[in-house]
Order: sequence, then structure tokens, then C-alpha cells
Amino acid sequence: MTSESVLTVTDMSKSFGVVRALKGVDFELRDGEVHGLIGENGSGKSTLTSIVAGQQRADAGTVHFLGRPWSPASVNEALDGGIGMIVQESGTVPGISVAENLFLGDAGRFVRLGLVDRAAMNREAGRALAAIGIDAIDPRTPAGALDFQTRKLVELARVMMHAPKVVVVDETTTALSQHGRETLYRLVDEQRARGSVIFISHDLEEILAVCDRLTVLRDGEMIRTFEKSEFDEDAIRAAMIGRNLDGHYYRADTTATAFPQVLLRATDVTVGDKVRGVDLVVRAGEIVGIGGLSHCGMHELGQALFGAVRLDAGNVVVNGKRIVNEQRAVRAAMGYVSKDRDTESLSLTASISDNIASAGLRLLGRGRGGLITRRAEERYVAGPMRQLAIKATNDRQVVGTLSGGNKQKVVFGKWIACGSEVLILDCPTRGVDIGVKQAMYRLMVQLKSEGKAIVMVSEEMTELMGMCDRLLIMKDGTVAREFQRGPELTEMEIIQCMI
Amino acid sequence: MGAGLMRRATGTLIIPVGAFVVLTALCSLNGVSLFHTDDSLLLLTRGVATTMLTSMALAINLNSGRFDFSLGAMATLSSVVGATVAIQTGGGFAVMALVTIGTGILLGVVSGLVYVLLGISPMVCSLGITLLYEGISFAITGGANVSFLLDRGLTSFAKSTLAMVLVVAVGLVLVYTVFDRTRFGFDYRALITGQAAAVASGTKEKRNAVLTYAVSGALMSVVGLIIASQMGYIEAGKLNFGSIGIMFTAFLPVFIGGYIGRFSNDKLGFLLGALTMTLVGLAFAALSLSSTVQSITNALLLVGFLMFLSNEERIGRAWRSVTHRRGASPSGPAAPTTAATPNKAPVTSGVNAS
Amino acid sequence: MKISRSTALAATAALGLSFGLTACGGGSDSAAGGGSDPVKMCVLVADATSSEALGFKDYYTTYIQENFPVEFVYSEEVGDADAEKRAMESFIANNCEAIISFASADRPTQIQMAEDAGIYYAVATGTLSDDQYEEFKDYQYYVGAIGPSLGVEYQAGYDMAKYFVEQGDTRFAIYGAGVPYYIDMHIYRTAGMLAALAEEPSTSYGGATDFGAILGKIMQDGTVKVADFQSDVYELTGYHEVWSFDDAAWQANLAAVVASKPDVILAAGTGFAVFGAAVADTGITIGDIDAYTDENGQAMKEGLVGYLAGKFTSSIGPIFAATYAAVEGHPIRAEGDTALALEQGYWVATSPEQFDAFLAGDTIENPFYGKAELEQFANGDQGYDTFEAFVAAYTYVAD
Amino acid sequence: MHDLTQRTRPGANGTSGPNGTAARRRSPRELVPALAPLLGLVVLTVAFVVVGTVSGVNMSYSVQTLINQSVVIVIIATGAIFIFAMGSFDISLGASTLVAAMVGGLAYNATESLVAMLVACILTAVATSLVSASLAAVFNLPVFVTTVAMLSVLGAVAVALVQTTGGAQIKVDSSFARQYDTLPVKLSVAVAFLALCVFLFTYTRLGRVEKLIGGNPVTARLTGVSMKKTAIAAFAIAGLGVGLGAFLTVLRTPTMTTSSAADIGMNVLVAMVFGGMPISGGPRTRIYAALLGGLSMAVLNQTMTTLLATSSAGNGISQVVRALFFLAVVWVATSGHRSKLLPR
Repeated sequence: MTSESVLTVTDMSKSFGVVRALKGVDFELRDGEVHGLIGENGSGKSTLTSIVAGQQRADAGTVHFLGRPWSPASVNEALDGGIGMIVQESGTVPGISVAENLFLGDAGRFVRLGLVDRAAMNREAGRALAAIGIDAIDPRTPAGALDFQTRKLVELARVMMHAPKVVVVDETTTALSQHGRETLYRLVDEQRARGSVIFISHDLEEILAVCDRLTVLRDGEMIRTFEKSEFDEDAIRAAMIGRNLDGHYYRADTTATAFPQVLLRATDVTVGDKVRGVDLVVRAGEIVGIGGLSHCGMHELGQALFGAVRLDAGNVVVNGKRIVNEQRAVRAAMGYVSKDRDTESLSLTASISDNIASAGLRLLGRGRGGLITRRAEERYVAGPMRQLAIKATNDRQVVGTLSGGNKQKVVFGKWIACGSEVLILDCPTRGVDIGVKQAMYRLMVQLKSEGKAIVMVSEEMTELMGMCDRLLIMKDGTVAREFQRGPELTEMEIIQCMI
Repeated sequence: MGAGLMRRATGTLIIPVGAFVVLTALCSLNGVSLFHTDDSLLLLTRGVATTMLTSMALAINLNSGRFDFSLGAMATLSSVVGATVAIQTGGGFAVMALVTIGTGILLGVVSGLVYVLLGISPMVCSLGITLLYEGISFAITGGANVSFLLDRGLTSFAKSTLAMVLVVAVGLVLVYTVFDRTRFGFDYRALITGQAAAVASGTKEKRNAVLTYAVSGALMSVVGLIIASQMGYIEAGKLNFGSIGIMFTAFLPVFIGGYIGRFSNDKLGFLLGALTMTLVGLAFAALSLSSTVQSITNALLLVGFLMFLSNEERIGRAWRSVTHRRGASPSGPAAPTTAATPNKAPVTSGVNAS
Repeated sequence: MKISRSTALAATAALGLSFGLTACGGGSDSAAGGGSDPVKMCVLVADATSSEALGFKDYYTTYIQENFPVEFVYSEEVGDADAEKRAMESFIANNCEAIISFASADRPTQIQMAEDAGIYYAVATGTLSDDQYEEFKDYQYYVGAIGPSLGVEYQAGYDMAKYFVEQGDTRFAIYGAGVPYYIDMHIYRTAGMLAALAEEPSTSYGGATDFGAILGKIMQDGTVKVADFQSDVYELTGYHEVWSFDDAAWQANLAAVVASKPDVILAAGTGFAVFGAAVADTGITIGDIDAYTDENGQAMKEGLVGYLAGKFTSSIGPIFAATYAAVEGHPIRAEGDTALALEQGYWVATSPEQFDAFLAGDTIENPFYGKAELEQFANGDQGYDTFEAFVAAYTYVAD
Repeated sequence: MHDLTQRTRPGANGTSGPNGTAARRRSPRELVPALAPLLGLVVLTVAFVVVGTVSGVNMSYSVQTLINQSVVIVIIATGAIFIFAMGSFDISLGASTLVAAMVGGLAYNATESLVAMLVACILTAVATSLVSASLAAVFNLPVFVTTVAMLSVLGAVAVALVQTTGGAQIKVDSSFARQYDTLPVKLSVAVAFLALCVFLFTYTRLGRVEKLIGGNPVTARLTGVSMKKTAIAAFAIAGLGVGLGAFLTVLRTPTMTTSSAADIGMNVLVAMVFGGMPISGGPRTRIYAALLGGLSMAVLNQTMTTLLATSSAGNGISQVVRALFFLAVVWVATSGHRSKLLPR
């Protein structure tokens, strides 16, 4: 039974403009397996699965599902046919109810005499939610009123209620808490009995734990499929980036270091009930990590340090300047990388050059009476583009067309170019592939050695442990505990104080 | 549940009832009556009918971030066609109504198709469409008024309170049904806040947009019909955006409708918003305010209400801190798109986006 | 939808081509029209929609164009001085040989532009103020003005109110039309109405009883205030004016005026168009200053309009004749080689019979000023005195 | 904007790029949409010349007329680009032009000084503009709705201003106005203001920051851009444009009524869009859009007048043609930026 293939992709190609996202990919999914797909951003994982799940169409190649040719016109058609996908970004619609979300694009099935029978829809929705073990959600609640994780679960229910033969899980777990993950893993496990799962994740550990087989994609090509017996982290990593990663992925040293000079001093920072009386001192050349569960207030603290939210009490002083808003922060040589990169840190329709130059326009005009010439701008932008190895045809390329990793490099470039001394990084490696991640970490180490101060907010415990001189764990808006960098620090200990 | 119901009822009714009380008080202070003529009821219902339908026509597209300058031009052109056909065939009001509404739907479909096929910004598209429809109206009539002042058959419609009440009732029920109860409406509401997600799950966005424009055209054709019937003639010679004035009267009701929609249903909100504005209009007339004073007052009302809407959280926080200190205040301006108030977001975002 | 460069270019090319074709079409048209080139006369209109304006346009574009070798080019409705200027510029660029103006936002500029461009210019309705006339009377290309002066406008309002007073009516409402937009003729007519009422000793408007003071007050306020009307005999039950037709308040005010049950609504213009639908079956009569049109005739038959002062459609015949004569090289000039400044009054009908008689006497097929009457001035055979007498002969004013 | 600057100096690009690839040639697919407004103007100009020649139009006068009719629109629209670049929408420009012109006229009548008139026009326009800006900035109101309200308020102010004269009009001595209503005056005002705008928009922080705000306001804020200061600067420049436009309006039409300048507001909008300005602002903002669009509109209007004025429906038909041309140009101009979803 397990060796029978349910889905075969042969020689599939797909281009977006000049970018070739898939180049003749072959892929086989067996019945009853959880098949991992892994690869750097832009390697083609999502393109492959979105074609299979009806979100878009291939330019060339064939797909066979259960022995028949397969080319669904829409997500709903694919779902009806037996393939459902849970997408990376939020797939729920905030303005309508949970029930309506569950039957998105499919309200037609409740139509009686031309009208939609809302009560029946709600009933059906309640059943679907209960079926995957979440009964705390009222189907009539507007989806926008739910938190991100619950919305993900709604999406999960939306797919699972069709009892699909194949479920595609596309990097969903990054958004989920421990409880949410457990629900997902349970469902993935149960799906083995009914069919198969394609599981996409950046998290190698996770993928190794969950999957039976895994396929590595790189630059739109299929590199290799690993059987469970062949699972080997280094080999997989090497396949992913096409070369062997050198030893230290994170920082090499294990001792906390910093210059004596204090660059950032925050006292009694209070933002509503999200952040309550936090004190923080960051020195030059120091990386301070802030971790915790997603709602512990760490993101809000990061915003507060940068002056992006109004403080209800306390103050933040950087380089002797009190930070009351973003302008002051930037003037005080601070930089901020938001966790929502596309919506908060980039102007997607603008060019790389426009984005990188945006924080340094005053610098660019300095000494010329404010005059900004294209030549000066090109020179200004060329530095970070080279330093960060941003992959683009030229600095005029529109940022929206870049891959996630390159986008994040542009954001970093913006702050490096203008000489920021204090950087607030909120989930700087979210949605970024290993290669870029490593580049970011190296950059952080370099900045540290240059005497810059870095506050890194992150949900990834390993990254915090790997990079930080000091680590603050937040819980309910306050700092629960502070850890110093050291070889004896264990993840267990930290997670303990988070919960 | 009881407290929730109370809150909803209060939120729904506070604006119209408040306006009524204030206006009545103002009028009686000045020794006049808000409903001071025999025709007051007709005026009220007719005002509510035209304002409500215009607000709905504006709002249904604005909700999806589509601002439409061509509402007035659609009203004019559809009634020009309707009246011209009725006069030439001698078919009376039934023909005029049918042709007007049919033309309105057609114009809406054309607007929608132009937008969908050209794929240009809806506001820009509507600029072109406005010029187009105004030009066609002018070309049909040679710029002259289409006049039927003495044709009682055509003018009696807008003189009947009952007919106006029916227009309001039918309009409200139809729009509610279409947008809240049909498959089209479900798709429509999904597209408002989840354009990408809805399209990804197979919702036909283009068809939905064209149909929405068609409904908007139908609503505006009824407005055109009422205004034509009430005036006895149609001014068809407006060129160069002369027709966009009607849109401005619908702004405040749209915002009021959006606000009320958070407590009950936005369609009911448009009715109550239209009612509020019509009452204000009656009060202006009763107090015999000059047009200058009127336009300034209207502007202040609009700005005032928007200030309230845009600063509601701040006001709420201030209010709570005055009344009782403990209160789970929502985070400040830092969380821009949590969409905790989904009904509010689309309405303001539509105009913001402009 | 994908757009390739070729489609885009094709679209542009197609548009360009269609332009080229239209251009050729337009060109051959004008070349083929008639044996000799017609005289291109351009008409500047501030109002393109009222029945009066349409009647005028009909007279020129059908009757006159049939009977004289002229071609009329109409401007779009020009709403302000800048639009007038733009239209004038287009006319000049398009080689108009004469301009007849119905637009009055900035007459001095129009006259000056025409003079600079060497194009004949005539004012078709209304007159210049005395100062303006003094300034421009010697201009070579200024043909002159024939129409109601502001004095005539005042008189029209006065006569109308007086007529109803003499009928024994006491409850009046006033429709001031363009008063808030400071349209002179409407303000003068309205002041005339109030002045007629103020002849009764107990009556005054804002304390004023004579025309000049009443006019001053309206100018000051930019409107008419019902509360300022004092009288033991008459009642001013309501007042209405133009502001916005889409406005609930405007509708309410209109209804309030009707509901105040006046005997008569005295309208400074377009009274029937605005109040016609509203007063049907109420017994209220409208006194209107408008035009002789079928619709107004019908309204008079139905008793909705009791008094109508109007220009008859062909009243703009003489100014055409004078302009045409000037273009043909035989300008009619007043004493001392000055431009014309002749007054025209209104025809007043107070019964359907009278109305019909006027209407019948001036149809598009057979206008009061027909080909024969006008032609005698076209070739320079007749002098100024004959022309003055010809215009003055127009004395249909009700008795 | 970049599209245009790159096009006009193709030779310079190769050398100025830091890494050789920075200034590659653009593919035709990008180029055609970018040049659509310019192509539109060229096509229209050809049509204008052809039609004009065939119909025997007085071309030299006609060209002057073109400038006369477009200069005010071009000036006001160019200033307004600073507002629209941020993604804000000002619908009250026509009304503020009228009010500024009226105040200017009154100032001249009081002082008989050209300079006083100019200063009054500019101060009034800038002040009006700043009222909108501060309402929007301080109270977080959407600019569009704020300016809708301003539209009615300014209309009422215009009526009040006329009333101060106790007459129908505000009238400036026309022989004085004629003295300055000349091409050199208009062109020098226009060139000076356009040069200022191009400079500010292309070579200073302001223009960059505006495009950033238009592209993504949240990002702009988190990059340390002051929304309030930028908005106030933008509205001030737009106000300056309106003031200069009003100044030229007084000179051109010294007789002002409450309905003067009525169609300027919408024409400004059409001119910008016609010239390739995206209505939502952002990185694709082009500072030359107003110039291209304003000229295109004037050329089109002239051509249509020549062709159609003799028929009774002519004005309507000419507007229909204008509408179709407008849609076509916008369609081609935006053809490079289309996604699967409908634009909003």
C-alpha cells in the first residue's frame, strides 16, 4: 500500500516573467506518506505545490493524480478533487465569519431558493471545526477578531473537512504556537491513514521529525529525494544550498562580550498591558536577545524601543537622546527591522535603490545643501548591495520582484547604509532561507565587532541562543528571566521559564 | 446577551435619534417645526429614498476600495434615456421606469466591464466613465433639458409618499438580500477584505465586480428616476464633471452607515444615515438658513463625524480613563491592521486609499 | 490581461488614424458646403438648456442658416469669465468672422479680444452699462447690443408684480432664481417685484421702499429674506432660489414655499420649470419671465402660469442682421460712428389666447423677423435711423 | 519620472552606473507604458496640426491659445503632484484657486499693486492648503474627505467674499490685467514653478520621502519619516502652485464670480492622470505628468472644437472622444503593472 504513488509530477516548468521558478521538475508522492519539501526561498517549493493545489497553472509538464491527468482550475476545484493546501501567508478573510471562511468560494452549496442558508452553513462549520478537535471557536465570529494562530486552525479545518486525499502544508508551523503545532502534527499523522501529506518547512529539525521522505529543491530544480533511512542533516543542508555549509552557523564564541559604553537605556517601559515596566540596557558591541511566546509582549517592546508606539510610562534613551517617536529614533542612529517585512519595512513597488536610500536621504544631501543626485545615490546604494550580495539585475529593480531573503537584505541594507548604531531586529530571519540566514548572522557578528548594539526579538530559541550575549525571556509583558551567554545554557531551561 | 443587545440597539439608534432630538430642539427654540408643511412626510421619504440609494450605490463599490465619480452621470443618463423613450412612445411611467432601470443596469455593466477589462485604477476609470456618460447624455439631448413638466403620469410618482416608502423598503430589502443572503453577496463580502484569498479559492472577482457595478447602476437609475419625476425635467447638459455633485450628499450617510453597521447591519445604517441627513435638510429649510450657512454646516458635520471615527480609540481611552481606570485598552496606533473592527476597516480604507 | 507592445502600439495607431480620418472628413465637409463659403458666425452661450436658449438656437441654426449664407458655431455652456475667454479663443483660432454673445460674465474682455483679433462682435441679449458703452462705442469691430437693459429687467419684474396686485392677489412667494449667484438680471427683476409691492404705503422691504434701496439690500445680502418684508396688506409667504437640486434642504424649501399657499409665485426666471411639477393641482399661479415655448403655452392653458413675460424667439433677428451687415462690409453705426445700443422689451401674455397669438406670430418656419425683414439691412441700403425704427417697432408689450 | 529622465539621457547612463549593470536598457514592454502619455501627446499634436491645417485654423493663434488654456492647469496640477505622490487625494483645488484669486483681486483693488496681489494669492492658497493638511494630520482624517469638506467651506467663503463687494463680481481693472496677461509672464511663472517642483521632487529629500509614503506609509513611518512635516511641506508647495495659478487666473479673467474656476479642480485631476500619474501616488509618480497631461488635454480640446463645434451635440460628442482617449492612454500607461487581482 505504501509504495503506491498517488501523485506524479513530470517535467514541470513555470516562469514568472524572466524568473524561471521551476525547471523540468519530477516529483512523486506515495500513498500514506508524509513527504517533506525543503529548499531555500525561491527554490520552487511553493510554486510546485501551488500548481498541484490549483492556485496557478504550469507552463509545461504533466501532473497525474490517482492515475488521471490533473489540472485544477482553482483551489476549490482541487479541493473537491482531493488536494487541499494550507498556505504560508494568511489564507483567511478577516471581514467575514469563520463559517463563511470555511466555505469560501463555496457558499453555493447552501443556496436554497437563491438564498444562502446561513444557519445550515454555521451548523456545518461547527461540525467541521469539531471534527479536527477545535470546538472553542464560534463559527459566527468574524475571522478578523481571531488571532493569527486560530485563523490558521480555521484554514486547517477548511481543508480537512473536505477529507482530501493529499494535504499540502506550506510553512504553516512558523505561525503556530506549541499547542497549534501539536494539533497540526496530530492531523498530519492521522492523514497517513487516509492519504498523503506534502509538508513544506524551513525548519529542518521539524521536517526530519514529521516526514517519511523528503525532497530537496534548489533554484527550481529537483536535487534529490531522501528516504527516511537516508536522513542526514548535513547532507540535506548541502543539497539545499549546493555546497557544504562551513562549521559555525551561529556565532563561534560562547562567551558574552560587549564594550563598556551604554548605547540604549530603557527604564520602566510600559505600553498598555502588553509591556509592563521593562528595564533594559544595551551596550556597544552587544547583542541582546528577547524571546518568549508570541504574545508575551516582546514585539511591542521592540516597537517601543524604536518609538513606534506611545509609551504609557517610562522612557528610552539612546545616545543621550530620548526616543519619543520614529523620527527621533532614526536621528539617534537607530534602525528597526519589522517582523512584517513586506507590509512594514519595504516599499514593494519601489526600487532597491529607493528602499535602501530611504533612511539615509539626509546623509545623501549633506554637504550639498540637501541636493540628492542620482550619482550619489548609486554610490550610496552600491555599498550595501555589494556587502550583502543582493541578487538583482540592478539597483533599479523593483523590490516586490525579489525573493524573501533578498528583500530582507534590502531592509538590512537600508539601516547599515545610514550607519545605524542601535538596531532593533524583530524576527529578522522569519521566512528567510538558510543561506540568507547565515549571511544575516555573519552580518550581525560583524556589526557587533564594529561596536553596534543589537536587540534581536525572535521566536526561534536556537537562533537567540546562538547569537545573543544576553537573552531576556518575556512573559505577560514583563521580563521573566535574564540569561547570560555561556556554554552551559540549555534550551530546556529557557523554555521552562517561558511557559 | 441582554447587555449586548442593548449596546447594539444604542449604537444603531444613537445617531438618528440624537439628530432628531437635537434638530427638534433647535427648531422649537426658533419657534418653527421640523415638519412644518403638509408635504413634510413626502419630503422626508423622498429625501431618504434618494439619499439612501445614492449612499448604497457609493458604498457598495467603496467597500471594495473602488471610488466611483460616475454615480451622478449614471443617474442622469439612465433617466434621460428612460424619459426620452417614455415621451416618444407615450408609454407613461411604467415604460419610463423600466427603461430607466434597464439602462441603469446596462450602464453599470459597462462601467464594470471597462474597469475589469482595462484593469486600471477604479477611480481613474470612473473619471473616464463620468466624462463618457455626461458626453452621451449631452449628445442625446443636444444639451437641452428633457422636460415633461405637464405630464402628470410621469411626475406623480415622486409625489406619492407611498411610492417613496415602497422604494425605500424594496431598495433596502433587495440590497440586503443581494449582498447578505445570496451567493453573490457572500463572494462580494469575502472579496472586500480578502481579495487574494477569495480569488485563490475560485471566487470570480471580475464577474463579481461587474455585477456590483450593475447594482450600483440600478440604484442610481432609481435615484435618477425619482429626481426626474419630482422635477419634471432632467438637466442633461452637464459636462466636465458637472454631474458629480450628487455624490457629495452621500458621503456622510455612507460613514454613518459604516458606523451603524458595526452594531447591526450597514444597509440599515445607510437607511438611518439617509434619514439623519434628510432630517438635517428639513431643519435647514425650517430654520431658513442660507445656502452658505448650510454648506458650512454640512462640511463641519462631515469633518466632525470623521474626527470622531478616526479618533474613536483615543476618545474611548480618554473616556475610560475618566470613568474607571481599569480597562483593557486596545494597543495604540502601532497595530495598524489588526482588523479587530472588520466592518469599519473597509469603509474607511476605501476612502483612505483614495 | 496581457498587453504586448504591438497591441499598445496598434491601439495608439488606431486612435491616431481615426483622428486623421475624422480630420479629413471634417475638412471635406466644410469645403463642400454650398457654392460660396458661408460666413462663419460663432455664438457664445452661457445657457444652453433653457427653453428660451433653445428657441434662440433653433431660430439661428435652422431658419437663419437656411435663408442666409451663414454657418453658426455654438460654444458649450460657458459658466464663467474664464470659460468665456476659452470659447472666444477657440472661435478666433477657428476663423470665426463674427461673434454673437449671449454670455455676460465679462463683456469688456470679450469686446477687447474681438477688437484685437479683428472680428465683429455683438451682444445679443442685455446691454452694456453706460460706462462700458462709453468705453467701447468707438471700437471698429464692436457692432453693438440689442436687448433688454437692466432698466427693462427691473420693469419686467415690476410690471409682473403690479399685474397680480391689480388682480387683487395679496399672498406672494418669490423665486429669485440666480440671485445667490449675483446674476444681474435676476436681481433687478426681483428688486422690481418688491418695489411694486412696496408702493403700498405700509409695505417695505428691509425698511426700504424705493427701488434703489431694495436693490442695494438684495445686493448686500445676496438673497431675499422673508423676515425683512413688512406689510399690512401683502404677505411674503416664502422665498426660493437656486443652489443645488440634489439637496434635501433645497427640496424642503421648495416644498415649504408651495405649502405656504401663496396666491402667486413671482419668478425671476424659469419659474415654471422649477415649480411646475410642484404647484400642479394646488391652485397656485406662477408669474414667470421666460420664453414663448409650447410648454409654457400649455402651462398657461392649464392655469399654472398666469403671466408670462418673454422674449420671442426671433427677437435676436435684428442683432444678427446688424452683425451680418458688418461682416458683409456695410456696418450699421449710430451717430458719430458709434456702436449700436438699442433696447428691446418683453412680450407679455396674461391669457392663453394672447400667448397663442404671440406664439403663432413667431414660429421657426415663419418668424416675426423673417428673411425679408432682415435682408434689407444686409446690403447697406438702409441706414441707422431705419434700423433704430425697425427695432423700436417691436412694441408688443401688453397693454 | 525615472522613465523619462532615463530616456532623455541614454548616453549618460552607461557611464554613471557604479557597477555596469545599474543602467541597463529597458525592455520595450516597460518602455511603451512609460512613454504612453508622451506618445498620446505626440499623436494628439499630429492630429491637431492635421485637423488645423485642413480646416484652415489660424495656427499661430491656436498655439498661443493652447498655452493660455493649459498653463494654469499645468501649474496647479504640478504642485498638486506633491499631494498625490503621497497617496493623498485633494479634490478642493478648484475651490481654493477661486478663493485665492478673489482675495488677490480684492488685494489689488485695495492697493493697486501687482506684488500685493501676487502675495495675497499665494498666502491665501498656502493658508487654505495648510488648513486641509493640518486637519488631516492632526486629526488623522483621510485627506480626500477633508478636502471634500473644504470644497463646501471654500465655496461658501467665495460667496462671502463676493458679498463684501456688494455686487455680483469681484472685478479687477481689466486694462491693468491685460498689461500682464501675456505669454512671457505666464511662461516665466510656469517655468520657474515647474523648475522648482522638478528640483524639489527629483533632487531633494522631499520627493523621495513622498514617494516612500505613497508606496507604503507604514514603512515610511518606521524609517523615521515625519508624516506631518512631509504632508505640510507637500500641501504648502501645492498651495504655492494654486496661488500662482490663481494669480494668473486674475490676470487672465479679471472678472470673478462664484462660479469662476469651477472646473479647474477636476481638470487638474484629469491632466495628471492623462500625463501618466498613478492616482495612488508612490514610486511611480512622475513630476512631468501634469505638464504632459495638461498639454494633451488642451490640444485635444482644441482639435475637438475645430472638428465638432458646428453640430448641436458636438460638445457632448467631443467629451465622449475625450473620455475614450483618456481611458486609452491610461490603459496603455498602466499596462506594465497589472496583477491577477483587480486594482483598487
